Amino acid sequence: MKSGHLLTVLEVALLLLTALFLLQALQGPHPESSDVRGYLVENGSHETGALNLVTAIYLGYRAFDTMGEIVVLLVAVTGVIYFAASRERKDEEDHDS
Amino acid sequence: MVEVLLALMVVNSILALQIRDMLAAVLLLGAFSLLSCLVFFLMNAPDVALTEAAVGTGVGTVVLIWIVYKTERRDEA
Amino acid sequence: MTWILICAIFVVGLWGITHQANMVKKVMGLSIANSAIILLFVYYGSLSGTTAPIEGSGDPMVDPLPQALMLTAIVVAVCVMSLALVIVYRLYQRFGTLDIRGVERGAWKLND
Amino acid sequence: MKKTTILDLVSRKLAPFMLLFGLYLLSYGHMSPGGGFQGGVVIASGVILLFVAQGVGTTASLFPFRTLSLVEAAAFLLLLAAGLAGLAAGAGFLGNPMAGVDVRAVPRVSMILVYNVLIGLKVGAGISFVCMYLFREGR
Amino acid sequence: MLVYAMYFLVISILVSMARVVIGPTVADRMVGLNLVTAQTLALLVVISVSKERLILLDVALVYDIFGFVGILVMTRYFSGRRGEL
Amino acid sequence: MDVRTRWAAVRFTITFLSLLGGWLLFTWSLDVGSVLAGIASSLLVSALTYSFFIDETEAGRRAHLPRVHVFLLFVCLLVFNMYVASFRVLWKIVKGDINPRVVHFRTRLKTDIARVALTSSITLTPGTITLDLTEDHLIVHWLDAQTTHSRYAGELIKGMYEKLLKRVWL
Amino acid sequence: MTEGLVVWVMLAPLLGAVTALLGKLLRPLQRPLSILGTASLAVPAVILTLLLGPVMSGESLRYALGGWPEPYGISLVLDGISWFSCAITTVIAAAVALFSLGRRRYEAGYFFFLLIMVAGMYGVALTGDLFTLFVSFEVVAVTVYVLIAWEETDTGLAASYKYLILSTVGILFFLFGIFLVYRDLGVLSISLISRALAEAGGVRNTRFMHLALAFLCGGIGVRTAFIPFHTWLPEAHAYAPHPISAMLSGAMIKVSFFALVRVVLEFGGTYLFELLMWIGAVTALAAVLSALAQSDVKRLLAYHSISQLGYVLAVFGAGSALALTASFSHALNHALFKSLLFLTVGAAVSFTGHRNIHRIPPLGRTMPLFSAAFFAGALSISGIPPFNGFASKGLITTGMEGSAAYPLLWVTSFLTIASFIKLSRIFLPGPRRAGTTPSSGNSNQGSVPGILQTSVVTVLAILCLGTGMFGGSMAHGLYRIIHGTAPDAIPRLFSAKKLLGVLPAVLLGTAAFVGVSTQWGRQIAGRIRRMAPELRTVLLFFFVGLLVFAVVAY
Amino acid sequence: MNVAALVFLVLGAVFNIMGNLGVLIFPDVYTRLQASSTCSTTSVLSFFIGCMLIAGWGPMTGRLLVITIFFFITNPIAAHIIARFARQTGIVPWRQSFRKDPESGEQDG
Repeated sequence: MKSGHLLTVLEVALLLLTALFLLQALQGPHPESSDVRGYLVENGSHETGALNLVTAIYLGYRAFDTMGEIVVLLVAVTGVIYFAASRERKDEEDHDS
Repeated sequence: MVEVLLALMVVNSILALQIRDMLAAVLLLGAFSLLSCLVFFLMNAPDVALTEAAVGTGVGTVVLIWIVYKTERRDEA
Repeated sequence: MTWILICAIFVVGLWGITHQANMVKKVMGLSIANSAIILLFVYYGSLSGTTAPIEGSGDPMVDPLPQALMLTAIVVAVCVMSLALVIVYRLYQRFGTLDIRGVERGAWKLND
Repeated sequence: MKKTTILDLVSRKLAPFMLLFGLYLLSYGHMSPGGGFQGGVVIASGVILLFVAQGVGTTASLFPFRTLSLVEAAAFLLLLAAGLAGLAAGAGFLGNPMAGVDVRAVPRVSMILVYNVLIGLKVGAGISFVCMYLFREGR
Repeated sequence: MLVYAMYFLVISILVSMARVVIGPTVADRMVGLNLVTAQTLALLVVISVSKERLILLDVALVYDIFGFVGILVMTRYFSGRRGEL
Repeated sequence: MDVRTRWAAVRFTITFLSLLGGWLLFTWSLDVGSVLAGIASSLLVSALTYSFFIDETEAGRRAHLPRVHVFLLFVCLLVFNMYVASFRVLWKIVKGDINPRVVHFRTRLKTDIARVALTSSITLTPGTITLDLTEDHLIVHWLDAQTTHSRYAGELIKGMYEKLLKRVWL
Repeated sequence: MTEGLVVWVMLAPLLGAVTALLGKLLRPLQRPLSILGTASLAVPAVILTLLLGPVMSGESLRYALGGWPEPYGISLVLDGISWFSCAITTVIAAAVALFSLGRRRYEAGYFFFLLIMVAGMYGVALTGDLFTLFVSFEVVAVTVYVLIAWEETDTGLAASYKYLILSTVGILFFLFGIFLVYRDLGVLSISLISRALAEAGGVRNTRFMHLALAFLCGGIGVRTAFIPFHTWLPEAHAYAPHPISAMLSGAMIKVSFFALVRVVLEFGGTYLFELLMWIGAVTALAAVLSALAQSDVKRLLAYHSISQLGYVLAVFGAGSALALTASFSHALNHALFKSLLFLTVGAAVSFTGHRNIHRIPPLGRTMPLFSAAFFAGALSISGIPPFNGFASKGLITTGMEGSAAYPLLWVTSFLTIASFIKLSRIFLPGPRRAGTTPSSGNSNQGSVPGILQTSVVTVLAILCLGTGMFGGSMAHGLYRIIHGTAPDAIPRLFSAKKLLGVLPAVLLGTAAFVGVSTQWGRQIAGRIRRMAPELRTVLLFFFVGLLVFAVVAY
Repeated sequence: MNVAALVFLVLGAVFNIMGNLGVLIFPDVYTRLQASSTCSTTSVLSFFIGCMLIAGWGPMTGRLLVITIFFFITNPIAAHIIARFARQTGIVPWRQSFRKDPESGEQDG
């Protein structure tokens, strides 16, 4: 179990180093405004007709992302069913043969 | 206010990963999710809070409960 | 301060992924780390306003874009999580253990 | 397989309201928090409540697996069709076909409403399907 | 007035999370979680009312539903197993 | 139109109306669009779920439709009792003298919904929690037990509720 | 009008996938519907052919989805790089899908996942937006998790789990990178990021963009599988179903590599070139050493995938316009011959039921066409003229002229030859074997490849040969596709000097093979073989790689 | 109106503190559950009433009413479920003195 301890030490060191980088990045400046946000807040609900700006972006400007997300969900559902069902499938095959 | 809740979330997450009883781990993860939902709400993101409540506490917990139910409740490692 | 705490949650999640031997715990670690990322986006978005991004009040709204992005990220994360858990279940059926070391010992028996 | 009277009764009375609330969330997604996904999950949670309290068999007779998966696939197809409608109207894929028309009778938001309802149906069917399927041998 | 209620509730959530953290048995943690859910619900309502935004109340209802369903699923599938903790 | 169909229609209508009431209460608006959406969703949901919203075997109007005025009275009593009992529990928490016991007793209520209402109100009020309810048999955890005799304990715990509930739902 | 076609590239496989899903639900129509779904791959092929003209003249077609202009909405961008990566995807996906259709074992659900994966890869190739890149990556990844474990073998499931954990950690860091980009630049569209960075004076003049770039590279690196992010690949590729192995090796890591190229180029991360070159060279060498030690045929091929990707990466790191062409050309050639190799070797594995190189009997007489195709692939990967490996390796030699990392690649090339001498054993002519040999209880054993599979393999072999023979004009065309202009000078391919240069490599390769076959060599090989890293170590590798990327910028 | 709301809020706060205290100091699950279910329900109800008084008559009241009703149904049920869970996992109720009591002899469900 000597190597296990060594690994743990290495792990902690690497994680701390990564954390340091993350922290260093997070301490940066926070720009006050951006054009995109201004435009979206200004015109978003007018252009898409949705009062909820999140929905306006989610289903209006970035509907394509949403479709990708729905595809992921579809795949996940089908995959979960596939794996969860496989014991039954095996049984069926056994009965058949 | 947010800081306090975040600190609580840190404690929760460490505990959820460390605890031996898997059901308690799922429960703590649910509590983590609820707290993060509250934090999102405090950060003026009701949509994200809604989704997190629905997903983290609802679907996530159900699926995790399923796996604990189907496998072992004690984490031997 | 908030940044540090969010970062701490992220690191705790990563630590769970690397250090825990239990496969379900690893997946929990993924979920926690993902929450941290979502917190990061939403917190950054919330710095630029004081009210929810829904029309109806005069105050400056928070940035809606990160929130919309994070909705997608949450859903994707839960999909990955459920898929991972189903795979864990199948592995448990095969190997009779949730310990990743046991599973790998059993699986990578190189057939030579 | 012992039925708890309390849980049984409460699930009966509460689940329809949860389904209704899910429908509310997805049809009001454009002007309040919520939307297709959240509404769908709330609908699924109604179904979860039902099968946790009543057993999967009873619930599956109400929401058969086959119907759920068909609803899911069909809703996804309809979503693609809605996207293609935007393409046909010249607004691009997933665009708003009502953008150019802008008549008072058909408000501009209707496309988002359609998306929300379709996504909600898809998500609700999918997630309740998965949860019911996972617990199908349960107590 | 509502602001004080908000702060009070946050502190109270903090205190009741202690039961979730230290609870010796799972049932204890559930008691704590239930309490936390109830107080968070109150907090959400107080915030929505203090901001006078009707729409934020939807979150509270969803929160309530999922707290309930989560506890329900947890207890339902583990109640028969004795001797395992 | 035989009895079953008529009963199904009645159940459907009741479900639909209560769902619509919930919708109206929730949206608090009488816009045409909102009400139409409410009617549509209520129709959908009630078509799906009327078969178990009210059980087919449960007969009788009084099993489902409460007498509203008695019910309101009951709720008022419940809320009032809650406050009083909470003060009592509060006092016990401060003093720290508790004497918890588990007691069993029976209820005379007939319908499920009334029994569930009884257990809920028992849980809500004084230091009592329902542990289990099977048929008419209640198991209750009592924070400050004054007696362990089944009947007296039952009377003490059930108090006014049972009588009122009997008038609400039978 | 031409812009409007771009979206159909993605849409067609998606519709095909839904068709296949409906086939899964409607049992009797399963077969025709999955064929119909597969046929949808013809649409992207046609569209890409139509759009070749504009791409070659240096245009980049932008399609604003939903009609929302760029900084607010999402655009699909079809320029040279994405055209090329779409083309690779289409070719390999069509081959793999046809190959799978030839085997009755795969039902409609399989085609659903396959087609969604193809759609996701088109998304990765086409999107002009960082967050959509994330979503497309996840679409690909989720399907890959399912497909790796499709046959539900122990190893397949474990490999799937390993890949899932690693790639999800990678994608978390990718999201972190997106966060940094959004915070500092306020846009997510890749071209606008590029513009904003140029205004700021390059990545190195900003405070955090190099960190963001490092995280993005780490996230994509897991998908691309170069050292130190490679550790998931051997298992995943080796234990996936055979067509899926071909798909992963042939198309998926290529598409991720093109995404990496796009991100690095648009961010202006030229300072990373040196690092990438060295990483590539080391990857090539280390992976080929491991490959030489393997005895499992598919693992051997998987390690070769890493090694060849190392070539691609190294020459991309060389940085010149010609080097980019060389890199892309090798990516294309590798896609062709590696999917060919995986398909043929996979057929051999499912025919005999063994995976060990020493257990598989020589199959040369039993499957003559397959062994011919295999030798075409093996000669290609070894860089023997006139196959396509020779062509692209010649380009690589030119592209990396004078670089210090080149000797590593040269060593790799003859070690590749050595390991393929080792592998060709299984397709040498031997005694003819009967079609079905039910010896052990393995159900998928003894399946003779059908006509469809044979023709797919033959076509791929012919493509390998053709792209090798006309390597010069291929390189010319590639240069025009990528850069939009005609090249100044593409070096002659079949010069006497280069042809002679193959000879010492072959000799050294044979010598290396002999060396490995000795007792001593076997011992070392066994030791390397047992070094399969655990998941925990794998994750540590990942963090090391991430930190290297982050530190290099300072 | 404001005074009434204030009264309710303060009442809620008091109950809340006591509920928390009870949950922290009580000896076993059932007694903790007593404190949690009664005091917290009362306190949350007080908060709701206070909020309703502040919000005044309008759409907010309707929604608050729905939330209150829902909470009123679910919270006792949740408490009951937890108690049942605790009982079925075999947690024996705590007693002040260890007299044998025939009424609570059985713990099995």
